[in-house]
Amino acid sequence: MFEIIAFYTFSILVIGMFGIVVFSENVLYAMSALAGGMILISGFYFLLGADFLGVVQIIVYTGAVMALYAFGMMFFDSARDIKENIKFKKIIYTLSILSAIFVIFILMAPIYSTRVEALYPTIHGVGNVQMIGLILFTKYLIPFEVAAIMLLAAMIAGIVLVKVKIEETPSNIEVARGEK
Amino acid sequence: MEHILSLIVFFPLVAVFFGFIVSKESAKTFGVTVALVEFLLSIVLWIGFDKSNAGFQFVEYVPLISQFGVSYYLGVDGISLFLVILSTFMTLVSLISLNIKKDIKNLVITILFLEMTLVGVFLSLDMILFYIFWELSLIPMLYIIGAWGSGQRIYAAIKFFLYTFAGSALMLVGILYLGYQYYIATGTWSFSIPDWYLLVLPFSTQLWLFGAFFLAFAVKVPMFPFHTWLPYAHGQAPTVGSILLAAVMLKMGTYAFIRFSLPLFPDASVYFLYPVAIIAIIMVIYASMVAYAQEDMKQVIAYSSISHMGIIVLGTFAMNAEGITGAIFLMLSHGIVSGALFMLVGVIYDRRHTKMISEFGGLATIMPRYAAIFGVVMMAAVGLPLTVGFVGEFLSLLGFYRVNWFMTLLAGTGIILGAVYMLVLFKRAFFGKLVKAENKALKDLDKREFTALIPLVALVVVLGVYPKPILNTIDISVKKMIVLMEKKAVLPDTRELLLRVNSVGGTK
Amino acid sequence: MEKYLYVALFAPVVGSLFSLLFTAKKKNVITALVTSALLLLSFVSSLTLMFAVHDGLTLHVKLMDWISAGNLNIPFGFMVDNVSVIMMVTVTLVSSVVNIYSMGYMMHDKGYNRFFTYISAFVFAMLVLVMSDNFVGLFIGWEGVGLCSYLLIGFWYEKDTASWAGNEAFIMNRVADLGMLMGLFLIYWQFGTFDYETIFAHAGSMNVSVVATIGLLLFIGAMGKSAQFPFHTWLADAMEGPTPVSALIHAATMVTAGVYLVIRASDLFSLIPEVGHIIATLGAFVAVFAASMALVHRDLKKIIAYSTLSQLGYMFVAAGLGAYWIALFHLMTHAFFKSLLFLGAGNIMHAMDDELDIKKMGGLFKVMPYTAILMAVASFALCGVYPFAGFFSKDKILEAAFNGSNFYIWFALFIGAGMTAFYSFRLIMLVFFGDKVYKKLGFHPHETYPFVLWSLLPLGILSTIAGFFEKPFEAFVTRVLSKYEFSLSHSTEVELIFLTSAFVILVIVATIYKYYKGGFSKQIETMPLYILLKNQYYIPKLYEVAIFKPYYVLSRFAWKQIDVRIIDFSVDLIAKVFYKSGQESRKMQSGNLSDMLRWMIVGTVVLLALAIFYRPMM
Amino acid sequence: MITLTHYLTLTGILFSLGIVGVLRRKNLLMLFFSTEILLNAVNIGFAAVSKYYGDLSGQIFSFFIIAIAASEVAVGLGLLVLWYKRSGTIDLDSLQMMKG
Repeated sequence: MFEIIAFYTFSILVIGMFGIVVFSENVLYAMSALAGGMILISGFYFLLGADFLGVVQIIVYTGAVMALYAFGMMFFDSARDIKENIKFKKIIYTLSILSAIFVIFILMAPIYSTRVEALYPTIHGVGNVQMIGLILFTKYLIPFEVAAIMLLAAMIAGIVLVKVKIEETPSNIEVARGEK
Repeated sequence: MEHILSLIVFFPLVAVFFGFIVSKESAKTFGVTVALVEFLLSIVLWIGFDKSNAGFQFVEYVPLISQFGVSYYLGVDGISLFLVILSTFMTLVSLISLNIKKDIKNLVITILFLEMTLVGVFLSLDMILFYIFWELSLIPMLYIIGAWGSGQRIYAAIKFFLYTFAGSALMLVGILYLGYQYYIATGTWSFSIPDWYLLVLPFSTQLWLFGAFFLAFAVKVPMFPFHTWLPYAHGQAPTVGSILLAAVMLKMGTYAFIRFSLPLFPDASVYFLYPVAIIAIIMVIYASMVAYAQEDMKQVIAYSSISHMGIIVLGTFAMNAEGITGAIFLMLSHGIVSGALFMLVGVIYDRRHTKMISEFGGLATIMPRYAAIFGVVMMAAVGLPLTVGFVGEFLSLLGFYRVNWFMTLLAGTGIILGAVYMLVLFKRAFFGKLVKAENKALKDLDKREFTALIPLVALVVVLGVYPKPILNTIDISVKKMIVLMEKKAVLPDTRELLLRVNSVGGTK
Repeated sequence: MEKYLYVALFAPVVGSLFSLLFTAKKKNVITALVTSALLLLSFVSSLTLMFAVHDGLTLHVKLMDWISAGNLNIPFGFMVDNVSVIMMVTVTLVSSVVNIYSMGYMMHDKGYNRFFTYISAFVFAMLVLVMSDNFVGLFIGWEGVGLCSYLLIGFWYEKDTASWAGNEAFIMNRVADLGMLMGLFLIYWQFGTFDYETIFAHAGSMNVSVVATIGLLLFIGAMGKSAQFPFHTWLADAMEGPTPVSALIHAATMVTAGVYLVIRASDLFSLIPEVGHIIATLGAFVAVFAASMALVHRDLKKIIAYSTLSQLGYMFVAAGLGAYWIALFHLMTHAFFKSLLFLGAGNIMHAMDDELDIKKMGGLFKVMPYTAILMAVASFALCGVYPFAGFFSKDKILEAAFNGSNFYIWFALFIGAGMTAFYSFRLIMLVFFGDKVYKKLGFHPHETYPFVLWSLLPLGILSTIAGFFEKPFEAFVTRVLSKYEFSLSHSTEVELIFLTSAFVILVIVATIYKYYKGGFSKQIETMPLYILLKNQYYIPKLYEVAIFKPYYVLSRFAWKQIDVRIIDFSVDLIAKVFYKSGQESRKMQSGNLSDMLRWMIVGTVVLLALAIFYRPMM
Repeated sequence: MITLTHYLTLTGILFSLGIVGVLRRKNLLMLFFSTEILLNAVNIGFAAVSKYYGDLSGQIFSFFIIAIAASEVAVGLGLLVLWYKRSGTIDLDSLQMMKG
């Protein structure tokens, strides 16, 4: 019972939040809604017994990603409303809904047709974090390391991209703009 | 003599690499020398050829991708022998006649590369190898038209390339499917033609495969209504390109009919006999008419090629030894004659830089030797007895008469209409008074042109008077092929027709 | 004896090749002398062969194989028998005379050497035609003489009409040759060979309708070469060539090849009298039809050309009725007197600076008496006046027509004989007698070189006396050809001969009298019949309007409309569709990220839809 | 009882919301937000499947996806800053250099 209530509550909230993200004209609202949505999503993870994932979700998204966005937003000074001219609305919605339906269909198709054998079954009595740790450092060790390197590279890239330009004098920026 | 076929195929290719080192001034000499050696090699092949053996000779077999049965497989028989010699000979002659100055080195290299692909097409016994050579031959011709042509050369070159390329795309599918069929039937993959000859296919499969191969060959021949690339290609190509295109490249299509369509799909060939014959007749009559209406000398000859190719196709589909042997001989003779005619038009084009018939008139007065040679070659084109043109035409029509007399009559109008456009061309260009001032200072043939033309004229006469050694060699292989067709036929109708057209006597 | 055969056959070709070496050079009498000598040599060999054949020899040689494919084998085989040897002698004799004559006639022509090359080549081709022992060999000669005829008609190639006439002759012959080729094909597929002997031996056991088809098809070929209706127009136009050529090719030898073909294949034709009847009817028709056109023509050579046509009609009547030896006999005598007539005309042209209009001549007897006498002899022979050669051969044809109870044919020939008499002596009178019109026009005619006249003498003599060889000739050729039995009583025969001769002589006398009195009034030229005849029944015009022009228009249409507008257009259309679709789809690549995203989603949706809904048929 | 279908439906709704965002947003920053939604939608799906089939692979994948999202944001924002300095705008319509 609790589960049902929690699911529907979270669902409505998440959809509402993301709706704001997608339809709001104010970046600040959108970003705040996104942050909220992220946290609410972690609720699903907890519901699903994926404790580790829920924690990571909160830390990474709300902690790191949203902080980055916030900084970015400040940089762009786009707290004001954004005017976007949007064409072909009907096409957009049709396409979105169609693709969503198809994706779900595809996702469900193998599940309902054939039984899927669990590769790494959850073992009763062993905590979720423990299990994840076990698998991550055995089977997925190399992807894990690669992911780490990727994050490192992304970090360096972010620093390099932004930093060099900051050192430029305003006149240089003007020139660069003029070139365009 | 063991590896003579490989030698013949790859000698020009090796020469091409050396050709890059050769200096610009000696490029032509280099080309002529290589072509001469190549020609002599093909003559050696003829001398070593066992005339009483109908099968493939000098066979070379090296498996390349053995799990899929793709191999390097060469061989020669009576059907392909003379086409190889024709290719090497016409390359030699066209190189001798060459007088283009622009990028001569690249041109010579391109021609030698083309020679390799042409010889390769005629000698390949593996279908994949054949297909590779078949498609490779487009590239040098594309360059020759596109780089050394005149007027709308790019348009013509691209049209030529895309047209023929699109045609053969379907053939590739056919080849793969046939290979798969072979795999199903025997459990092993093979693309070698002698293996395929043993494969008996059900009738419906034959129909589809025949269609797939037909399109590729029909574009190459070129058969009506796939012929429109030819006038453009000839119109814009330099003389050397036209010679090789008309003399050898068109023969690839009809050769392929004889080599593949007939023995691989005997029932389908017989089934499609009448449609193909109707197309051939349309080619003969229609192309003759269009040739008559042309204003450009070269176009007249281009369309006359289509007309003659119609008779070759007709002879091929006569399904008897007379007709097919005649068709092969007509390929040779048309190669010689059309090559000579294009060369002759090139002679006048070099002097006046125009090919319009109306620009000339009365040339016989100022260039008597030129007129005489043109006259001899023209008579061969018209199919006068004792010239090379007659033998093939006579045999082809004779062969087809057994299939259907009325169609032969219609196709026979080709000899009338052929005379019409050729004689009218000759009259307008050579007879009458010499009026145009530009024409009054024209020089008669020079040494270079003579050396290129005399062998052709000599062949026109010699082969017209004594075609027997060639005919015999062709005939023996053709007869073997017909026996094979008869054995492979799955429908009783096919066998009946083959028996009927290959026997003499009885009432209709 | 084989060496005589080879000499007779190859001497002309040697001469031709020899003078070929000089064609591009200046005029050289050596070419004429050498070719004449070689032609005479050929003549002598032929004559020797004739005597040998008379003694019972039949030569049969096989030079080498020519074409062999499948079951087919065609050798270069030659045969000398009673029929072919007659042709050989006639051809070589006339050609020798013409060659010698041409030394004078072509004296000042710049194509002197070329001319003799062609003439000798022609003789070679003609000999191949008559000596071959198979149909394809005959066809080689057939086309060979056609080629030489084309070259010689268009000899003065700078004249547009000449080269046009050459083309017309060649192409029209080609049309007929197609029929002959079809006949050859049918022969091969029925008999499996082209060899005369085998074919004739087996013809009897063949289905009659097949043999009839073969006969008809071969006859179509013969019609072309012998310029029978409807292929007759080329012969009159062929008079554009030099006159010796007209004498040799278009009167004495080549045009009779069609008759020779029917005679040669007499074993076939005698099996099919119905076809023979068609041949005879057509021949009778042409005999009158051509003679009628000769009545009004003013062109010296064309009159003789139409007369040739008419005489060819006579020969076909004889051949069609099965009187093969008579046809051959008339062929031979006709060769003598018709070439004589033409060569005489050549003398006149030479004297009159190539003027051909007989109304511009007159009274030339005083200037060139020897030519006049020779032409008169030839005319008498042509009309069939006793004792000239034509009397014997021509009357026999009329008799044969009467004998077979083909009275309408006989009547046509009878009328034709009258017409012949009229136009022959109209020509003689207008050219040699009457007012000297040429003087007003400023011509200075003169008799030709004596050696030329001497060269004509043998023909003159033969035209006069050849008729007396009728009996030995019959005996000679009927050893090969079937005999023709006359069932008429002797008295009817005599009556017929008397009737025809009387008629002919009457017409001759009347003509001479009429023209002596000044000829017909100008008024006659406005009569519709006259105009119709003058325009050759409008047949050349009809060909021009109904065949040549529509063909050209149709060809232009085929090129400009069908080839360029339809076929090439549809090919280019395919290319354009690809090109346009490329151009259009370029717009998708607007560079705008939202657009790209949108397309990406479209693609995803399509792929997903395919993945869900598409079920491969496996 | 909440079944897998519920979760997948939720995933679908969120995913289509994300796509709507991707399609209609012209502001690049907003576009990034939308991509985050897409990723999260999928993550929920993976976690749900993982739970209902007792297989941890789904969670692992979600984990990696989060890592990728993080790096994407870092690099993407860096590029965005760069572009903003060049052109003074982060509007999508200003990015037209790839026009074919």
